[in-house]
Amino acid sequence: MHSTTSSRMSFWTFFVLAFLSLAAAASGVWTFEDAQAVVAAKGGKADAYKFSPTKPVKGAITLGSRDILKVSLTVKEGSQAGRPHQAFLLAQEPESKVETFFPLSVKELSGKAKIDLSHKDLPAFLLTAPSLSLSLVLGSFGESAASIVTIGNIKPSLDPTAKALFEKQKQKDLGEGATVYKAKDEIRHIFRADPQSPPKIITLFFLLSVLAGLGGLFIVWFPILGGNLSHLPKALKAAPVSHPFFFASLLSLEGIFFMYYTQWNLFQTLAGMAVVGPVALFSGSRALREVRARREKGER
Amino acid sequence: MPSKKNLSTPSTSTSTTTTTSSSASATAAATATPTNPFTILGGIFKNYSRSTPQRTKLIDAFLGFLVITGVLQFAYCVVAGNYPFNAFLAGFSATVGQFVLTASLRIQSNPANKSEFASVSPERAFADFVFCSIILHLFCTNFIN
Amino acid sequence: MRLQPQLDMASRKAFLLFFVSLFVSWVSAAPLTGGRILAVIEERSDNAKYSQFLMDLRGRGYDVKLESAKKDTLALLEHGEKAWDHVILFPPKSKGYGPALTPQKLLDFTKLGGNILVLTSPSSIPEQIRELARELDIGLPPKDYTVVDHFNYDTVSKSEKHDVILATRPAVSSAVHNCFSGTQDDLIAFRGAGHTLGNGPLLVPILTAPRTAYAYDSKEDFAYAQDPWAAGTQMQLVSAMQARNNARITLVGSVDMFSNEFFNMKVQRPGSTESRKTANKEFCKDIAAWTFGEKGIVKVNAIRHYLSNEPNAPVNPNMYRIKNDVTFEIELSEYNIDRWAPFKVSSGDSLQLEFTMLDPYYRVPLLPASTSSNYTTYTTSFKIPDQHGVFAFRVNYKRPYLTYIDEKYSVTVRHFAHDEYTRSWDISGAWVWIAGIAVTITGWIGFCALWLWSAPVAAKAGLKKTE
Amino acid sequence: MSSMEALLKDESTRNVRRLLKVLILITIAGAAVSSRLFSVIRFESIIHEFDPWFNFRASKYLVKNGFYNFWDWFDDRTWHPLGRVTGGTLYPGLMVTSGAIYHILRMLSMPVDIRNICVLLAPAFSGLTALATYLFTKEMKDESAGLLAAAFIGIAPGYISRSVAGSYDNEAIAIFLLMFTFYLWIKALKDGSAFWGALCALFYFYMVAAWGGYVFITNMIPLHAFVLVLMGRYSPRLYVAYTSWFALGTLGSMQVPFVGFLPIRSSEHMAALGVFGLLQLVGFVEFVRYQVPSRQFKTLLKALIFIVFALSSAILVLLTVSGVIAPWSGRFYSLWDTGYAKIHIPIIASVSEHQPTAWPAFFFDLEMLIWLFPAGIYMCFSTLQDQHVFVIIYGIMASYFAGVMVRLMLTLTPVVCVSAAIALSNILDVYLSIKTPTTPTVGASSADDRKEKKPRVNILSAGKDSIVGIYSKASNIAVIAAFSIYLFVFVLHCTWVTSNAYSSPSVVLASRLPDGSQHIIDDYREAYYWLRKNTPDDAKIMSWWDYGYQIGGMADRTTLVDNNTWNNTHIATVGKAMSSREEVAYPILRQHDVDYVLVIFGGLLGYSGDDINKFLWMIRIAEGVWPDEVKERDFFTPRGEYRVDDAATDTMKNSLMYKMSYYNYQSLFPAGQAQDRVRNAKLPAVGPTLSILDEAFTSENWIVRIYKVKDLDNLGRDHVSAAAFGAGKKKSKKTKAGKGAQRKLRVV
Repeated sequence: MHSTTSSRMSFWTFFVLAFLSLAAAASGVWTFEDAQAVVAAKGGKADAYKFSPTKPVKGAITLGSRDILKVSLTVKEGSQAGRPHQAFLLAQEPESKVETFFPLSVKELSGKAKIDLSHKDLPAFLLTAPSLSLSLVLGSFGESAASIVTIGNIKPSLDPTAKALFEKQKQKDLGEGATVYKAKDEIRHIFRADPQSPPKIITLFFLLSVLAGLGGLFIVWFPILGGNLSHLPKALKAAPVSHPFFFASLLSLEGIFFMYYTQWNLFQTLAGMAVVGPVALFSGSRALREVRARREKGER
Repeated sequence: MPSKKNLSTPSTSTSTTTTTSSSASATAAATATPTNPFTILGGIFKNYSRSTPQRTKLIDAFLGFLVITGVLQFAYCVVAGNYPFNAFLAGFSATVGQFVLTASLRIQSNPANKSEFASVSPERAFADFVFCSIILHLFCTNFIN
Repeated sequence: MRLQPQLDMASRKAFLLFFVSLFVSWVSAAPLTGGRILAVIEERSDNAKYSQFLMDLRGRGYDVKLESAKKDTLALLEHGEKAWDHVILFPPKSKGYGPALTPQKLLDFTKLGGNILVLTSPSSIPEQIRELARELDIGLPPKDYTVVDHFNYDTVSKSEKHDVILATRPAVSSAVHNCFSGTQDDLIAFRGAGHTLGNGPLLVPILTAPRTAYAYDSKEDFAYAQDPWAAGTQMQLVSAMQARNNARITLVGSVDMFSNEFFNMKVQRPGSTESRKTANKEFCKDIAAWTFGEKGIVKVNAIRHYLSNEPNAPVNPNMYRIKNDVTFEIELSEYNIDRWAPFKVSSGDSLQLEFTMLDPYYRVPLLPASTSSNYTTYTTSFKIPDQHGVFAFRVNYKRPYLTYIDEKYSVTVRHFAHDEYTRSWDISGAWVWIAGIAVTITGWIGFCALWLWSAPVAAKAGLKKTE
Repeated sequence: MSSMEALLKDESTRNVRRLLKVLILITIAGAAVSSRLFSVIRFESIIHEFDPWFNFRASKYLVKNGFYNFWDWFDDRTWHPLGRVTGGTLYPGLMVTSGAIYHILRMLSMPVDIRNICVLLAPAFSGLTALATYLFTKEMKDESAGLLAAAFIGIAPGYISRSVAGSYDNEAIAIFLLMFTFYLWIKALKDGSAFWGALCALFYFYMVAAWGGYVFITNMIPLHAFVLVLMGRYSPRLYVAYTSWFALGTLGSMQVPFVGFLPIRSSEHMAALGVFGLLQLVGFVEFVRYQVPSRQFKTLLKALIFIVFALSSAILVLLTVSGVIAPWSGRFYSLWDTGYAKIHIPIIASVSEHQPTAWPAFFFDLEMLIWLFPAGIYMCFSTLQDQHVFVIIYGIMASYFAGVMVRLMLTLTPVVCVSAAIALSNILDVYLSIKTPTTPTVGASSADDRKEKKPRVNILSAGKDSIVGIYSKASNIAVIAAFSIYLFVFVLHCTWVTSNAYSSPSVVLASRLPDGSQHIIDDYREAYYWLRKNTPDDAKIMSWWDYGYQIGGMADRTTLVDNNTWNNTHIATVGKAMSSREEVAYPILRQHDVDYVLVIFGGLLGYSGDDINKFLWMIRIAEGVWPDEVKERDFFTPRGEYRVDDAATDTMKNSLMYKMSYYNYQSLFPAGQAQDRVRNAKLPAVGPTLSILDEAFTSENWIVRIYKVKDLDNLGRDHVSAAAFGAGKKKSKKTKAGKGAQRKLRVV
């Protein structure tokens, strides 16, 4: 951005030159000579920068918080000294083009003009800017053409605390202006990551081993421990209704649970249980009475 | 007397879960007494297999099966993470619940505990067992979604 | 029970839109926001000075009544309603406007949507206007502070004072939809006072003073401007305040701008050779047109939001679920002098949709999808965040020179219902545990059978076990 | 007299006695119900205070939209704009119960308004509670004790306080469930039956669905089991009862959406899990002990148990620390350390019913039972069976908790009734024995034959052979007379307390006029109905959370925060808005699109429960979240007083709450005479001004004040200056633009 300012500067100088040459034809032009800018540092040591309508100060003048920039020059209308109606020093923030002005005090006859510039003269907005371009505008009624010349850049240097202070001040000046009406930057919501299932292979392995366990159970039951259902006929003979009903009701209960798991809602399920439950209860009690009979006969 | 012996059977079932503890007991035994804990365990085992009615063994087989299933499910949870958690809880607590219910059935229908369970005959115990299991299954199916 | 509010809110909105369109069709002869203009002008003689401007207004379908501020029957409001749609205040000869035009009354007028065009001149800025300006955060110079510019003054009117300033229209910008940057090389003659603006976003500069202009006390500082009141681009020549209810107040520093004299004047820049006619006629027309709501009026025809990937999903439901995919559409028209045209967002700008609960979760650009004869449909789609609550679709499009669009349409975003979670069998991770339950139950059934019907085989079992 | 003996002892008259018992129980239930109807008679059939209003609203929703919609209910009318997953964050037991009753009555073609069901639910269940208590006590001693206990619980104020008609709160059914679950547990333990265990689990499930206090059961039963094990009273019965209860109960409790995985995750539930594991071990070891009767092995196994137990508990601690298991919830901490809440969780400390109990409250709520209670506990010690151990533990725990939190008086009351009944019936057994020393006297009055193995040991008549007892008519009569007087006074006290202290629905206030007649102050409903009638249906009302449920229930408007205090930050936001200056509060109000602000102000009437008195809590809660924006200190005068008069601090005077409370208040009084009757302070002569709010409504006695939030200024000015301009005040003229740095630049 510094480069841009310099290019702008050169542009202005060019413009001014063209303007002067053009105006010279008509009549006098407001201009100035033996101009210099002196930065009076607190230490007393002062470094001066010379400049002229054609040659602005090279580089940027750093302006410390205690420094005072003293600009002094002699205003000329054409060739002899004079006092223009308008003699301002303009300080512009190149980014936003925000500009403020400082009238010079000019001696009527000698045309000697000067102005002192220090931090306390600059509004917070400009003070916090990285650099300001200074230009001089001279103009008045009458024939002589007015002129505007860029004379250089200044860098207001702030210590952090002061900077923070001025930033706050800046916000205060902005006031509601902070909510300037323009497009804001985009926002997109970031979602939480979904939980992941483990690799299928592990799942399948464990799945198979669980099922194998069931197989194992039946193996242990029937061949090894010699479990059997050989009392079934006896039971059926003793209680031909209740045994089948009991077992069927148990199965159907589990069936109802399966339906609940797959599609039914709670109320259908409860209704189903309400139907099957009593059956299980009555047939169960009968069946178990039969079992008890067997036990007391010592058959179990 | 034999009736008393029957009581030891959960050792088969529980030993799978508490292997660590039994080994701990082994060390402790070494310190506590000269008798070798392994022989003791062996004795218990022989004792068990000799003098347990087949019906009880059937129950024990079921218990053992439940324990194995439970351990498998838990191991899977440890290995593969607990998502979805409700499914894990449903599956695991189904086996655990079934285990304790079956164990209760075993205890209740054990002649040795007649005195304890005056009001609970083996058939009554079985009825309770069925009742509880049905509720358990209902809860599990509801919970696994 | 809780659907009710949303419903009748929607219906209210619909009714409003319907009403607006009805109103538009009815008023199509007269300007959109009504045609009754009160021009407060002291004596009829002045009438002649601004006849072209006033004729032009009449030509555009306004009925302009000239009244003196002193007239005691003069009133902006009648029983709480606007008696006029717009007001033009010409600078008075005497000190003030009189009781009918106190700043409070003027603001009440704007509260009801009335537009005000305030014309001032350095010699007469009445106290009412100063108070009004203070409320609007506009800084007015003391009496007799005139704007001069030694760079851009009119050389034709042999004025020694350099006070006929030649301003150019504001530059065309890609970001701002500026109604005032017409043909760029127009010259606008201005003679009067400047003013400064605060930083409020409702204030918009219309005509900014050149960089080298400044305002000085034309009665005191002849020789030398020791203490100019304002200078450069910080000084405005014409600027406006568009209130939140889109009522517009435009402040012009020079009443002469609107005079026939300036309309017909030929002017010439210092240094330039040929002299040109001023563009004041067109520019003043622009000012009036904008202030009285013929330009820069944008309206929302319709708002639609619905589930993206369901063909016949209901439009504008009150409730969505987290992680739904939704599409949002909005139809915008812009009023241009006499008809509604499709509204086009300027290239450097973007029309944005916010989906917000307390803070925006989304702020995404709405892109033009289709254009009809008199509106453009802007649309966008996104996935509703995984956060339930009462969210709002918000289109908050506020730009200088345009009426404010702030559409807020709140919807409820609910959590997953109990049956909307993925079922366990769809999650491969759960298979093992499903199987666990399954085998437990089958094992249990088998066990029941055994317990019921198994016959004891004690001895054999014992042997099997031992060996 | 002989006829009486016959009636009491003769086998043939058992049915008569049973009938008598049933009659007595019914009468008790009747008494219990009717004594809770004072509120309906005194006032009207209306839902009481705060939480009930939510329960009522939820019940209406359930009845209207069905069970599944209720389950998936996302409520966008509360906690705006966050909303609340209501279906998943409430204990549905209460609503489902009344919903079921509603539908059943419908089925019986008795269409009853849901409101009446809700109002009368608590009394109805109190009748059942009496029954449950009877059963429970019967298991402890005998039926006569049971009847006494039922009578006590029926009218004990400690329970009535939460169950009068209209106090439609979870506790209404929870106490019944508590007692019945305990009864089933004792039953299961005695019989060692899995069936009873399962029933116990089912009712435990119901309890979990009904009340957060279920944690009490979750810890009582394991504690009981644990103590029994430590006492060496492990038995297979214990194993069966506990494991069946735990397996089913825990799984059941996880079915309730609001509880979810807590039983696995949170520390409150870990005791149950631990004891479950312990029992498995003990069971295992017990059997092995039978196997090998070698002493070393026994000791070895003992060691084993403790190693494993220590190990598991260590793991538990580890998990808790590592955060796998949720640490104890704040409410739970505050049970152990009463100071805890005040420091860490003001939101909990601020709730009045979480305050520690004042000693008089015990007597006030339990009257003579409180001194019979220890006697009863002593009786339990003297005949120490498993179930008595339970009563003892219950008594100890409950009395501790009741001391910590007022509301837990509720859990204490039943056990007090039980043990008092045990004590009293023992006394009566002795002193009512119309016997001559010829036959030994054992519980004459309770002459039923129980199927108990061991003969009931009665401490006062212990030692059968040596005839101990009181036989002089005089002393009998004296004691009996004394006790009948006590009982009489007890009944009087209960009735008095019920009718005067516990029957007012804090929605409607009653006051006595000078002439002694009752005067109803109905400001709340006046204001809520104003809201209902005069505000748009989607208006958002900001108020302190206490009134959230009522606004939702009575005004049917959207609220920012309510009594379900699940989001501390949101409440703190409201607190901040209330306690900060207008220009700070306004953005908050805008952001939460608040339309109306509602405050409670008792200054005119001397109604002390108003917002200025609750203000400090708002400040504290807000300070907890924004310590550097809200400071409690700033609201106290330099001398540390909390004042509202001239001496109040500026922070206080500029706070929104203060302004809203006293806005225009001065206009009621002659100049400079404004008086606040609650804080009896003389208010500043000039009242506060409001620029961001307009007064919308003030109720008859100024208790409820409602303000409308202004919209943004049309010209983008701040409200203060806009108001000033409206009032015709001129701004300082400033035509000179500043020089240099003072110059205002337009930079946007």
